[in-house]
Amino acid sequence: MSETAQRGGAIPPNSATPLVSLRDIRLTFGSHQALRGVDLDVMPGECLALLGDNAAGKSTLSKVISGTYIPDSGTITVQGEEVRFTGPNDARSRNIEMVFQDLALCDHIDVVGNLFLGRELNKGPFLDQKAMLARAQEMLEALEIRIPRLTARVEKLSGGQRQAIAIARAASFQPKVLIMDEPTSALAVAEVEAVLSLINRVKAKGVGVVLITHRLQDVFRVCDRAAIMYEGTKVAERMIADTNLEEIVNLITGGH
Amino acid sequence: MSETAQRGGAIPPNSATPLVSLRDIRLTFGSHQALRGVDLDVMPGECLALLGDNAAGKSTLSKVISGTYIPDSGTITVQGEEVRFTGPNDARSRNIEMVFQDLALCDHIDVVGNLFLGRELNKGPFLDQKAMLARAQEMLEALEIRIPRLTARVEKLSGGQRQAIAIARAASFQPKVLIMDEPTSALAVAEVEAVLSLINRVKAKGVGVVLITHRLQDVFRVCDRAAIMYEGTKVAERMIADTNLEEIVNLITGGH
Amino acid sequence: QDKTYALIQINQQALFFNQINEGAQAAADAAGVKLAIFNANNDPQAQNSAIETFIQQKVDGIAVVAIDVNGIMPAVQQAADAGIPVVAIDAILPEGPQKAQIGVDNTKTSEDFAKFVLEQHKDQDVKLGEVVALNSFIQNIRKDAFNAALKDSKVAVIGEVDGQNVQDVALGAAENLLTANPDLGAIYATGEPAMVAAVAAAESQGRQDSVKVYGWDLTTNVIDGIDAGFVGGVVQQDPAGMGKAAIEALAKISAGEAVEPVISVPATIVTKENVDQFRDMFK
Amino acid sequence: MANYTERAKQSHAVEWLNDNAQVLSIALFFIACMGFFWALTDTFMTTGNLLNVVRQGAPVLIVAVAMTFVIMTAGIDLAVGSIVALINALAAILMANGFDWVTTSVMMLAAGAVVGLAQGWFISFQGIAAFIVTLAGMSILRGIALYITEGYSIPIKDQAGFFWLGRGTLAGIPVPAILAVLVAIIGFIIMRNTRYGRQVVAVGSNLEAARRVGMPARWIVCSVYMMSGIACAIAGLLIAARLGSGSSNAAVGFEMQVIAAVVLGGTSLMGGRGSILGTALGALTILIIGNGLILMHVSPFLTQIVTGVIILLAVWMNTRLFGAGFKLGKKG
Amino acid sequence: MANYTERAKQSHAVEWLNDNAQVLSIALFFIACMGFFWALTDTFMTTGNLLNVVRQGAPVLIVAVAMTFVIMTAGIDLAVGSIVALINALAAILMANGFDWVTTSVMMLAAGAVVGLAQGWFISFQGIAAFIVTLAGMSILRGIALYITEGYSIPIKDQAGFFWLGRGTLAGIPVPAILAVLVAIIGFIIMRNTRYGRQVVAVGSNLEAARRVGMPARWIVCSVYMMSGIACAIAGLLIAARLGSGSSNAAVGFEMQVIAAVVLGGTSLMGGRGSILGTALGALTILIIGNGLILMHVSPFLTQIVTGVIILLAVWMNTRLFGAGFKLGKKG
Ligand SMILES: Nc1ncnc2c1ncn2[C@@H]1O[C@H](COP(=O)(O)OP(=O)(O)OP(=O)(O)O)[C@@H](O)[C@H]1O
Ligand SMILES: Nc1ncnc2c1ncn2[C@@H]1O[C@H](COP(=O)(O)OP(=O)(O)OP(=O)(O)O)[C@@H](O)[C@H]1O
Ligand SMILES: O[C@@H]1[C@H](O)[C@H](O)CO[C@H]1O
Ligand SMILES: [Mg+2]
Ligand SMILES: [Mg+2]
Repeated sequence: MSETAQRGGAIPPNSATPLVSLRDIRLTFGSHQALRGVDLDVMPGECLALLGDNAAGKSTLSKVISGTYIPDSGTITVQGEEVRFTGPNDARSRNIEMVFQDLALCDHIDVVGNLFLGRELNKGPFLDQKAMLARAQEMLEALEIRIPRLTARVEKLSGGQRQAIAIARAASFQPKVLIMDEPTSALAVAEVEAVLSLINRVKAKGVGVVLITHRLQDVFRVCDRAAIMYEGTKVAERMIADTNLEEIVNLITGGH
Repeated sequence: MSETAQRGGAIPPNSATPLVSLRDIRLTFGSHQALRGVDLDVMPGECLALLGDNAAGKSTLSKVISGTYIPDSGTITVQGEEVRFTGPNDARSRNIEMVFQDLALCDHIDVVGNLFLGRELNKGPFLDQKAMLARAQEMLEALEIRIPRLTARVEKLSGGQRQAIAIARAASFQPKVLIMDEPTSALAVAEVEAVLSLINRVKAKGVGVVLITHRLQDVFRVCDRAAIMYEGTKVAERMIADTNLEEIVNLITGGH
Repeated sequence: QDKTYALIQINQQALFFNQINEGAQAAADAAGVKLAIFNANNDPQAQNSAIETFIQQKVDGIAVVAIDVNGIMPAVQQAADAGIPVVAIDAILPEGPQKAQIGVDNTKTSEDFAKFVLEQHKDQDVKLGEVVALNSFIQNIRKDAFNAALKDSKVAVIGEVDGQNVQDVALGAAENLLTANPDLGAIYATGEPAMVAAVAAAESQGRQDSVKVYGWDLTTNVIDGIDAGFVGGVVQQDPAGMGKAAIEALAKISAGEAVEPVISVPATIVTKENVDQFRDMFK
Repeated sequence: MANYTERAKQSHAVEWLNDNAQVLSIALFFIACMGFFWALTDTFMTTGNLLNVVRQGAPVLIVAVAMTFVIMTAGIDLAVGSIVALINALAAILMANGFDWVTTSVMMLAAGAVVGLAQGWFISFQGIAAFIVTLAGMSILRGIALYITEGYSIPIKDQAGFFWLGRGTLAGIPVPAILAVLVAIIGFIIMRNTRYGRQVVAVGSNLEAARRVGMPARWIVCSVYMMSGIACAIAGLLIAARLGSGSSNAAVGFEMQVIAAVVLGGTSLMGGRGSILGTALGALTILIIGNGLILMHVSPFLTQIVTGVIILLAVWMNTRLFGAGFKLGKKG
Repeated sequence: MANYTERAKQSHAVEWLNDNAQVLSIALFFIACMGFFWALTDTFMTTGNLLNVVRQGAPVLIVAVAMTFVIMTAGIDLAVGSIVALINALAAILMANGFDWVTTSVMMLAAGAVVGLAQGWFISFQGIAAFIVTLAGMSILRGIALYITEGYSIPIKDQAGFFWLGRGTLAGIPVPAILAVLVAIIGFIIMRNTRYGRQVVAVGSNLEAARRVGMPARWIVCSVYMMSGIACAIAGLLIAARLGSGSSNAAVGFEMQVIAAVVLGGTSLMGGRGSILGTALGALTILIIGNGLILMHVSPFLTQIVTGVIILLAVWMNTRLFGAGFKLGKKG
């Protein structure tokens, strides 16, 4: 069996170059092999589901794409060009945005500030608070989330409100690749719908979306392809059109 | 309309005394009315779903039951006896256990230690590490979660692993009331199944379960009754047998 | 073979102590002996620890400028038991096995200085404020002896502030003392940081005309104050002389000779008249 | 059917009070202290005395502003007193060696920046706890000050401009006070209204989040120590100008004064939460307590005790009265 | 079809190294320092000198053990030096007034506990930052020591038993050293093997979580300050016994020595992570550096600088060599 096949193979991509392409990514924490050689392609305009059991390595892999973790070995190619990320900044400057599982909010900063974190609007030398407040309103409306006071610190917000802020932040700044690590885990029904339609909207603009989720029904509503991870490897890839829930569940649990 | 009816009414309970009974619970943070007078009964051997939009007040209400928040007004009755909780300790000593939305784990303590947090086993004056390790193994197996090293700090575990630990902790010490705030949000398919069957198991033993979740399909699999919250009030209560998904979704969104 | 002596110092933030070190070093160099200096940074325990360490190293003699005069005694005793002679500089140790006490009698000098101050203000009613360092044992002696000598005189001590032996702390305190007492006629500063501060405070508050500053320890700006006339008199010890005397005493003892139990290195009251002979010290 | 009502709108007043509780508390306490000393001493409320206080307090105030930035990043700078002493001594030595005061001052600001950068580098790029880096810095830098002065207090002569800096007035107001107020205002604006200020808060609130959104987190952490170094340089120069001499004995215990001012002003040592206004009020409170106690002729043996008790009281009030949060009356 | 393989089993050795990196690092550094001074001085490795070091170091070691508990809860006790001074002075005064040393010692332990409890109460039950409470405590308690001694040192006379405590030996080993080792061992066991130790870690790791699982979180926080007070009382008594006098000047700068020892030993100031073994090694390292530099006759102008540099270096090594985590070779 070839090396590549061992790493779970890859469905031959359509003609376009992938937005992001990972090859043989390995990452060890201490003596724990979080990733054991993973290949992955993210294509423009598609939503790729990254599925797998708990602790399979999904978050770790997605953090590699967003420059948060530096892999021990393997290559990352962005739009055909091989890159070496030295930090999240490098990924962000290539329009790779991510919603983190732990949200990565600053508790002591208000809602507006968190939405614009790292991208503050200026007016001359000063922050343009007014403009940010106005745009923040729009950003949140798109996700149907109601937050009574946008100048309140996020510290005291409910779990779902916080998650919505993290999503709004990642989605609002013209990403080319949007990675979402369990973005809807804390959201109520209507808000989940809003996120799913957001995914469809950005896909239509050619954005490549990586969606990590345990809500498999959502996968079938917005994703085009699924990559299944198991114990730090990618064990399978399926076009959503060619598979069904049962097969996906079987792939995730490894038939256990 | 009577005061009680205004607070969303209550389905007349079956003959048994409720395990926990809340009346007109109010709680304000600063000037934000988190809870505006809520009544709720938790019956033995039943699973009550606490549903509602994000920021409706579900977590706040459940923290009132577990003694984490002290309400501004209203009464709490436990097994017919009116109580005044002064802290989580009071609730815990009445066998009210809770899985918190933020998990409430100690990052620097190992898996075993977190499972036994506040309930350490002693052997003479010293911790009985061996016994705890052995029992921890059992506790986790019941939830089908695999954690390679139980003496590793929980800090580095994956989102799902952490959640499983929090669930195992709350479920393992003979609770009479088990409150679970979005316990399955980060869990993979198999682990969710394990939690649902855990709920069924404890129900059978007469435990009253309060399940907060946005995964409505789960509600229909394990819950007997649903209370729906909206903007700090309880707006409706339904027996699961008498309702359907559509009605529940409508109740949650308030027809919006 | 070479002899080695140790000098246990209080701190190095006051010129006084550094001049002791210099005097001792010069004397050691002249005698061809080694000198190890230890700076305790105001920690009494550290002084004892250092003495114990030097005992282990079997030095040939120890000179100590004690922070806690009682607390140093066990260490002095240990040294004596180990056959190592100890001499004390500046702070006066209680009776014990030390071979000599070198320096100024602070009590007596303070009393003399109080008389000097009284003379300067013959028969005038003067309100005097003090800038002290409560954390310095020796400066407390200077304060209390001075105050006792002024008792029932026309110079009334109307306020005391604590400069903590730190220049800028003392400066703030001295300024506040001046503002609090618009009719203040004199300041007494018990040590170098307080003295530096008192001089700077008189200048910054523009009170050079109405206030006379007295105190301990010369520095350049104190000399300037004497020249300007508002510093009325300063007790100046001869720290380098003390250091030198200490090493010489230790050398004598090592050679089996006897030394005087009290080696006085007298202090001078410096005024306009005699300030010239001290200018060289501060070039 | 069901009865859907919205929550009452939040009260602006209550939320504002909650958001600014810390500053309000120290402001109240400050005013109370002022009133107390005004009532009990004749001199306290005189212009002369008040101007004195702000002049004396300038170094503390200036460094406290910078320290607020440091503590906002969840850091600490224990070396400030030593940096002040080092700059103070260096400045005097340079001037004694013929440099004019302007050149000297510029060089000292640069030196402060370099020292701060060095500390910041260890903290941010090498990942060593700020407490331990600056504790080592505290020892090393005062050691250097000691070494270069050999314990002498070095006189500064014939530098009228320099002395004006420490002792002069502008329109009747002491120059150091003007400088301090300027620094505080600039600090206030930077913290509240600039991207850099936002970055400082973000880094202190959640360093990893700041890094993930692409902020130059390490540089930001590093920079606050540089700022602190520069502020110490200014303070060191002011103290030298006031004393007319430089010495390694300057600013002993200064770090504790500065940190006390910052914490009293409501800035959290855990990072992310604080304000320059609070710091300014905190510093002024400590200063007037020191001043007032002397004016009241409190025995110097008691001053330390009384100062400690008052500070404890102030923070207690801060926590008790304001910590619990304001509540709206039970209107349902 | 797909190709399901399990991850390689984790290596026990690597995980153990990772879990104990901090202690290993300071142990290595300690051994290096020992070797260095052994090579460069004749006296260092003599029994007499080493016994001296442990005797001198007993107060630091004892208080550092207690401070480890405090810092584990994410707290700090800046007042330890002042408590030591107060106890030291009080003990001398009591004995000067005719109390025998046993009664005095018991009273002093009680006094230490009370002072610690008072600080702990403000911190845990009143929710005031430990830094500010103990900063105020630092000022108040040394102020009281100053007040009761009026700045003088009070000799202790004719208390042979008491002096034995500070200067005596048992089987050739200094009594204070034996006491210190005992305290360290007890601290080690409490921290690792008792419920209380687990509670301390939990409170420091996540106070709210500890509260929610029903731990008496406030009491736990309060208790560590009481322990610190008692440890300071022991240290104060030992110092009084060693010096044969009590004075408000005792233990100046003590808090920084103690905290440096704890941090050097790898305990995190953020709470939740640390070890008594590390603390003991940290304290010993600081002590032998002080001792070694004296033996080497390093110029007093350089000692402060050298000490600071060495400490910085030790922590740097700790962070650089061990912080990044050990990795298993790429066998993947
Ligand atoms: N400690 C607090 N201080 C201030 N406001 C709070 C606090 N806790 C909760 N709130 C507010 O109370 C409201 C209810 O929050 P809660 O966490 O109970 O919502 P929830 O129903 O659990 O929502 P979710 O489904 O998103 O978890 C929210 O608007 C939140 O901002
Ligand atoms: N920083 C880290 N240090 C050590 N181990 C880590 C670290 N981050 C992750 N791991 C380990 O790597 C494995 C993969 O974790 P990861 O978070 O990627 O899982 P996941 O697939 O996202 O799981 P989940 O669905 O539960 O979120 C886990 O066993 C976890 O314990
Ligand atoms: O005698 C000295 C000097 O006068 C100096 O002021 C410091 O304190 C004393 O010990
Ligand atoms: Mg994950
Ligand atoms: Mg919630």
